[in-house]
Amino acid sequence: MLSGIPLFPVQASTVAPDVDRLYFLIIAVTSFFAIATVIAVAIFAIKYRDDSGERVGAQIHGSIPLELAWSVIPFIISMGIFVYATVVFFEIVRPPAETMEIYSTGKRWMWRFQHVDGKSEINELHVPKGRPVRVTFTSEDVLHSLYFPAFRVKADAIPGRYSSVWFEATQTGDFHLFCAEYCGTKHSGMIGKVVVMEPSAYQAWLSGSDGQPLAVRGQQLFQQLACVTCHLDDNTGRGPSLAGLFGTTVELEGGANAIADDSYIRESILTPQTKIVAGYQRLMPTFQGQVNEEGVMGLIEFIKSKAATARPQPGTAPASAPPARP
Amino acid sequence: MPEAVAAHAEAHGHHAHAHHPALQHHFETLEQQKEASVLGMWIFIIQEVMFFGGLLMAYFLYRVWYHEAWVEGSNELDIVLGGINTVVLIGSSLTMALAVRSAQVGSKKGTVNWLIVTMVLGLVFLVIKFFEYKHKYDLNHIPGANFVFEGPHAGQVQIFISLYFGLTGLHALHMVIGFVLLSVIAWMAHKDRFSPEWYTPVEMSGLYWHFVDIVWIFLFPLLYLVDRTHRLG
Amino acid sequence: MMTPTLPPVTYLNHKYGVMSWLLTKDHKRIGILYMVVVTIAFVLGGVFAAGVRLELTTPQGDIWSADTYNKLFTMHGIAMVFFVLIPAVPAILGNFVLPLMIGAKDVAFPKINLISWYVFVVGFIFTVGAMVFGGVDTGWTFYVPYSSSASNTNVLMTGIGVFITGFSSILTGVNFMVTIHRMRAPGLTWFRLPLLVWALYATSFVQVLGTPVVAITLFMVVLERGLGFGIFNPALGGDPVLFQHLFWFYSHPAVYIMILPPMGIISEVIACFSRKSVFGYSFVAFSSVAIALFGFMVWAHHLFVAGISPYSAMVFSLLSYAVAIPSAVKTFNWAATMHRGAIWWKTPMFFVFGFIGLFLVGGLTGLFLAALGLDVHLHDTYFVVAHFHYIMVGGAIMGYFAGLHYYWPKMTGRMYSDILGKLSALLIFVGFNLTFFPQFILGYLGMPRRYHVYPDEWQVFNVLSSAGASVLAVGYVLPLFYLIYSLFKGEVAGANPWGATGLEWTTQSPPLPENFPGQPIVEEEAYDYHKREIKVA
Amino acid sequence: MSHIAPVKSYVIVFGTLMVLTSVTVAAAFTNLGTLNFPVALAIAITKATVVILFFMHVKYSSKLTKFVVASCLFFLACLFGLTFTDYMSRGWFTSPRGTTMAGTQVTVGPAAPAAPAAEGAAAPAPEP
Repeated sequence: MLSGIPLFPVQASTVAPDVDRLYFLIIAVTSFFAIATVIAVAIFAIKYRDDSGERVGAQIHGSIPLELAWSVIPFIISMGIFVYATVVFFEIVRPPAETMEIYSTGKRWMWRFQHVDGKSEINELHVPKGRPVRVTFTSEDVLHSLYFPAFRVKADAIPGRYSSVWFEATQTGDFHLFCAEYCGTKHSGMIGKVVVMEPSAYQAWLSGSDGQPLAVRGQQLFQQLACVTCHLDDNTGRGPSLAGLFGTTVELEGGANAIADDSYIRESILTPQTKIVAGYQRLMPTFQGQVNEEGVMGLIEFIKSKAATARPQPGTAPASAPPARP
Repeated sequence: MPEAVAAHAEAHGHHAHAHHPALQHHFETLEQQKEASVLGMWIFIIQEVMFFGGLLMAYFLYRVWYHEAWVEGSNELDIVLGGINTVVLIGSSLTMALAVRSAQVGSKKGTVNWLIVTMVLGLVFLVIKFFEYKHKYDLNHIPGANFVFEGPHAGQVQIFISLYFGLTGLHALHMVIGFVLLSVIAWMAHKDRFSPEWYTPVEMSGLYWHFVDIVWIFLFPLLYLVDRTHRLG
Repeated sequence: MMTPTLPPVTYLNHKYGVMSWLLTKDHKRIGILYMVVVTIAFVLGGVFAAGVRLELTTPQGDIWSADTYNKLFTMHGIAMVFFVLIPAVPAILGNFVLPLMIGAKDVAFPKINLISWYVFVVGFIFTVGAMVFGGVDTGWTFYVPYSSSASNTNVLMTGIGVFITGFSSILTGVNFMVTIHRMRAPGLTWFRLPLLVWALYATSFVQVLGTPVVAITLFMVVLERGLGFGIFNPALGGDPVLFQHLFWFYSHPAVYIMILPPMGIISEVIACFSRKSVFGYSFVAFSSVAIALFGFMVWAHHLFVAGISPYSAMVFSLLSYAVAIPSAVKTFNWAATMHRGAIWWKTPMFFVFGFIGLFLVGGLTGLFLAALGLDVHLHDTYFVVAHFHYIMVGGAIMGYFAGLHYYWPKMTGRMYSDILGKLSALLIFVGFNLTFFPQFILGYLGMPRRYHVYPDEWQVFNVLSSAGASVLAVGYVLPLFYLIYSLFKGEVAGANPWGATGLEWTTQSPPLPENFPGQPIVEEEAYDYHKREIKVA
Repeated sequence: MSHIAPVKSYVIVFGTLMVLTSVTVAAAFTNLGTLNFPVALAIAITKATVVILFFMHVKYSSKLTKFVVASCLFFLACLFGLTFTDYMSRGWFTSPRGTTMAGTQVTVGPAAPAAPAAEGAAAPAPEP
């Protein structure tokens, strides 16, 4: 039982050391103030102890400079901590340009991970070491929260919306995976492990996959749901061409424009009326209820793959050029 | 020293001053009691504003997100009935103010009559509101399992209708409370309990009634008017 | 110095019978009525906490089923937050002491004061009823969509119970605000007011203006669950994050309702037992008001990982750091007050030492959670549980106990045994640290909140924590005995047992039904120990 | 209030409220585009202020009451303003070539046939 009591979580991602440095900085600052105050109170309590209750303390009412000192200085220190913490936060929140995509759906009491090449697993996630991985996930019923303590990252899964978490594992081995947002009876059962493997071992594990790649499944759905009747590649159909769409900025009816990312495509499949591309009528029916979460992810992968084949990438970088990693 | 304070207070407390029947024991003067009641009532009204504020927050957010649904939803509402209700309610605000005024000048008959007129107008408002709800019921636009709405944004229009029922339902509940309150005050006025020196209950119920009117002054344009023109344009 | 005798006429013995208590309009009796209900709620919440800690001694879920465990921590949260922490100091000590402190005969609206107690009891009955008929398992935060669609427990009944209890808090807030504005004794200007009055004034802002927003939010959840309204339902396009915004808009200022009055009590007790006026009186007073106002602008630090935009997370993180400054100013002023004072080591002062120790840790760990980079890792883990217990139990309950032991002689005219008081303060301090410090370590290790089952390697800390919980339980039960014992056998305390300043110590104890023989006039400053010779009656 | 206003002044106030109501209804039917909302809100605020000042006698009451009435705006501003800092700034941040971290507004409904609330509550979630 006492298999070595862990006192500090393992640092298994590129972000973990930065978060831990921030943690130790704040520990240092706060314990300095806490200990100083406790010592002061202890000294005064002992030095000026007087149990007769008769004598009166010195007539001191306050000193403005002292008050200003201990409100301005803590404010400056906390602003410093705030800036440092925000820098670390944006490192956690902003994924690098090239990340390995994994899709996931949280459902009452299990996580289902869907690798791009078709392999899917439940409450387990195999990832390669040394490559940035981004998990894009949503929830199918109540709030959940995908939490990797070893990677120091967490994000709530909100039904009806995509959230995403990225990490780059730096250590192989099994690490915890938790649901951190209360979701009912087996909230504490909605856990699992993330297995970080050497890239070669990961490829071997991946090649043994039975399911066909997500993009292929997406293409089948594209035919099956008759999307192809309107969305023709040469832009002559009733719907806009989807070739080379992913990542570009789309001009909407009414002048607004939107970036064609996962959420935009998912929204256009499930609620086509909310954003209509300029120059097209409101013809598209909703497919809500006819395709499940994995199906939507398959269609997104297929549309991403269309972008790759239809327009050779090297020259034309997509409109939203990925900002350099800070 | 503490004895001195008590002694001094002793002398001060003893001189007899005619107690007005309505002056409660823990107040020094009627004026202090009146100001305390007015301040207490205004703080209560501010709290009621925050109570409606929560619902309005949901209204404003979803209006920004689902503008088309808000247009469809608000065009479903009957603007004529809404308009009449607004006039009725502002009218009842006028009659309430006149009731307070006649209480100030001490005319018992005026107070009772104006209060009754205000209550009648309040009742008219509730009856019109009932017809609006009945109309919604007939088109089974009541949010819930059997909500039926053709048109592309059925789900989001249901949110609009839910907020419509939430806001106007809460407002109607406050009207009912106001109606009961006014009937009690009218009964007290009938029993000649008020005088030009002490008419605080009338003033307080007036503040409450005017507040309910102000809520409707905001609800009417927000729910009925603001998204009316989108369809025209 | 002749030993004091109990005064002939007091608010306790001038009327007898149950009806004289149930229909009383006397703020002192209403304070004691609140104490009875809050103590019952405290015992109830404690039992649920014991159930939770019992279960967590073992990694597997072998004592309670998952559902029972979820109900236990939910009901522990609801009982403690809504029925102990929020009413404790304002409704019990505030009701009792505020009119005495400002030289008034009663609060501004005595009838409404009694109505707010009845509303509190009705809300309590509804919530206990929900607990008896199967409990509720949504967590005290009632997060949508779980509470509105997925949970099949008594969410409706609890929601209505908490909705009703909210009005008790609103009415108390209105009452206190008007009392402090309109009913101060002649000569009692704002800057001669005791600091507890300032704290209660700042708290009433939050009580009056925050509570309605959570009332309407719970009302919307009840509508959505009961009648199928779709305001937060994601299937219709509703946003569960909007519920979190509206819920925390109240619930963060609510933690300031819980901590500000105990801070006021600490200022009173420190001034009395250091025999010195509080250092930087106006800074401490204005920091109460600053905390109450800033408190309304920081709520989304509960939502950093809930999907709000990173830019708004930055805004709220900055504001959360700003709201920490007034609390720091208060703590430093308390420490400075003790400098060159005459520190009298009595029981209330022991509770103040405990308060300062625990509140420092609680307040400063808030800086960890307000730091964006850290909160992604620490949100919804045991680090958060430890943080808010350090402030709520370490700060608010310790402050309440300090106030209870400070005003007990004034409320009952009797003195309790000082040694047992100090022992219980020590027990609470030790038991508390043993219970909640391991949870900081567990939190950084990544143990999520509300877990019925946890990985084996963390069992040691949970066993430590459960052991500490039993010591804490003994520390809390002890005062029950010696305080009740003091009612009958305690030596008579006299008007001013601690030799403190303030109008409440100038009248007899237990006080007259109408508090003062005449109308007291105030001429001296707030904590002026120099103008008056100290007479320890 | 000690101050007793003549009946005529109340009727004038009622008149102005009626005029403002008709203006706001008329404005609702002329298409001012994005200006419709601010105009309607401005008229509603003026009507409310008129009612507060004259019908509720705040014009003649103590400075404290005026302060309390004004303080309400601060708390409403906190609620609306700070919540909107979140919703307005959601679309700004788009992580390169992928989902916005905070995501756009809520898309309607989970893709899969959502288990109706009643059934979801009772039966355990069906295995995939």
